[in-house]
Amino acid sequence: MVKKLVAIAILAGIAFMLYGLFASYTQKETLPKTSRYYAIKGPDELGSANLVTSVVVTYRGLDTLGEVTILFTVASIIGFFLRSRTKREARAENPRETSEILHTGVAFLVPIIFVFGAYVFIGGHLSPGGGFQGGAIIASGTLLLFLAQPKTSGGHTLITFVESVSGIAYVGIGIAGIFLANGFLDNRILPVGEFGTIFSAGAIPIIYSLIGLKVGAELSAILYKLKDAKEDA
Amino acid sequence: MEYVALATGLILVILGLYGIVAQRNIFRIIIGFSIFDTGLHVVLVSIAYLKNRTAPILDEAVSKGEAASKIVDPVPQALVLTAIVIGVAITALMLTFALKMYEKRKTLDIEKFEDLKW
Amino acid sequence: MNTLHIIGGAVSILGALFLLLASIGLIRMPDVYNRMQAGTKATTFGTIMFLAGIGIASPGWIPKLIVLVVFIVLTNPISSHILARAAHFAGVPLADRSVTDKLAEHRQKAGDK
Amino acid sequence: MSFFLVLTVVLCAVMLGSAGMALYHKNLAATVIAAGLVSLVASIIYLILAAPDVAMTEAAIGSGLSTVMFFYVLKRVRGGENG
Repeated sequence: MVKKLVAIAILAGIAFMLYGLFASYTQKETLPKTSRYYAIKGPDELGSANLVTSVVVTYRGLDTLGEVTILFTVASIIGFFLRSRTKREARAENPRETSEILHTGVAFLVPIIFVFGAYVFIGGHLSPGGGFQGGAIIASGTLLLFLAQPKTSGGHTLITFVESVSGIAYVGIGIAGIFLANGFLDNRILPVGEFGTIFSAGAIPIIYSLIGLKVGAELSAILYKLKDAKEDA
Repeated sequence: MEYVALATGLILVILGLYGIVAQRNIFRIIIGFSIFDTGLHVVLVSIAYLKNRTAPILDEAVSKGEAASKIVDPVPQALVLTAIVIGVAITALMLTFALKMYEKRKTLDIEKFEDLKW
Repeated sequence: MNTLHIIGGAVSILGALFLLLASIGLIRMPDVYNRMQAGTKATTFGTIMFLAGIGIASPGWIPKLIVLVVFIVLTNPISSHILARAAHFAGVPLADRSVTDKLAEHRQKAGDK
Repeated sequence: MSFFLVLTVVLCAVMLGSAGMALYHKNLAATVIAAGLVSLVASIIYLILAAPDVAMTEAAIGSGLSTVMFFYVLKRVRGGENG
């Protein structure tokens, strides 16, 4: 009881502070200095029509690298804590058979979902979308496969392969930026190209595709490990 | 409009915090954390919004020259983009720990885990 | 506001009406399976009609809308089929007024419990 | 303009209601679904606030993948929910 009262008192304090923030908030009329620089210089410097993409991939590219690293660390820790069942155990389990309709539908849908995910992250510099969204869509496709075939426990090798290759290629492109352009993760190692076409914005489509593959593989790996976790009795 | 969203985000933050400190079930604490997360994202996005402006994507409607006076702030949006992915990773981590704790004690009540109490 | 806009708007409103009917059906129907049926058939048709209205109003979007319709036609019946099947296997009873249960007959024949 | 204001108010009300449900409903599966609903409605609000990138991410991750993660774990901890 006392504990609950203390908790409510602390929350009331936090709520009061947040109310203060809300009451004193006034909307800006113009963009802040940094954002105005990105908005004015960004399209000419980087050639990307989607400014969020240019901020995520190039101006704040190092943050994105750190974020992908965090995802990798989380996937590793989850793999460390949850032991997967072996293939024999998977076969010994007898889940309910999935229906014919689901099998056919999944075989038809999963390729379309993967293609859509690839479309989302390749067009990330022109339209809304990008590596994180496309990666999440690809992970949803993998999840659909997992749900339709509960017995299989394959595919882990492929997921690990995609994860490591895309991670290495991402860092490699970043280092190429030091030698061929102005700094780490600079996208101008390729020509900036004509504004608003698919082959523009230098290396941004390549970097975002790699991020997309990486994020998709990490999220799939997390889902895979949570699905196949074995109880140690 | 953006004020309504801002207020909702702040209330969601408080609701999520209340869920974290007041619930006893670890699973419900994680759900409270995820609501807290969503509230923070709503707050950041509504701070990025400027009146009568469009999304930070240049096309036929917004040309290169007038971008600075027609688009909303892209930087907080980029922050939220990464924050969502980090948030789901952290949620997965917490769920894993909850699963391990459940396997150890066969309960999810936070009061039953007294190892570090004095 | 030209003729195409008005026709498209009318078609869209008709589609929205079907969605409203679907939501009424969700409340009115007696058991899970009937609700699922109301919530799938009417929403599939209503959504397609809604998108058709948008396509009439702005013809430039038609390719994207076709992709959307294909996705909806593929996913909506499959997901509701799986939900109904899962409910049946979880032992959700049918309403008193239902007359036939083919899946139960099939499962009995297959020797499944 | 006022249309979007009304829409925002309604969506925010739905969000707060489902957040309350996520914290207080007795059934754990219902709380997971309500938490997913909060994310889904939040993604529509991002779209209104001119952030389509964020809306896509939230719709795919917040209401899709994290809900499934919750359910995978919930399946394993059945029986411990009340203790």
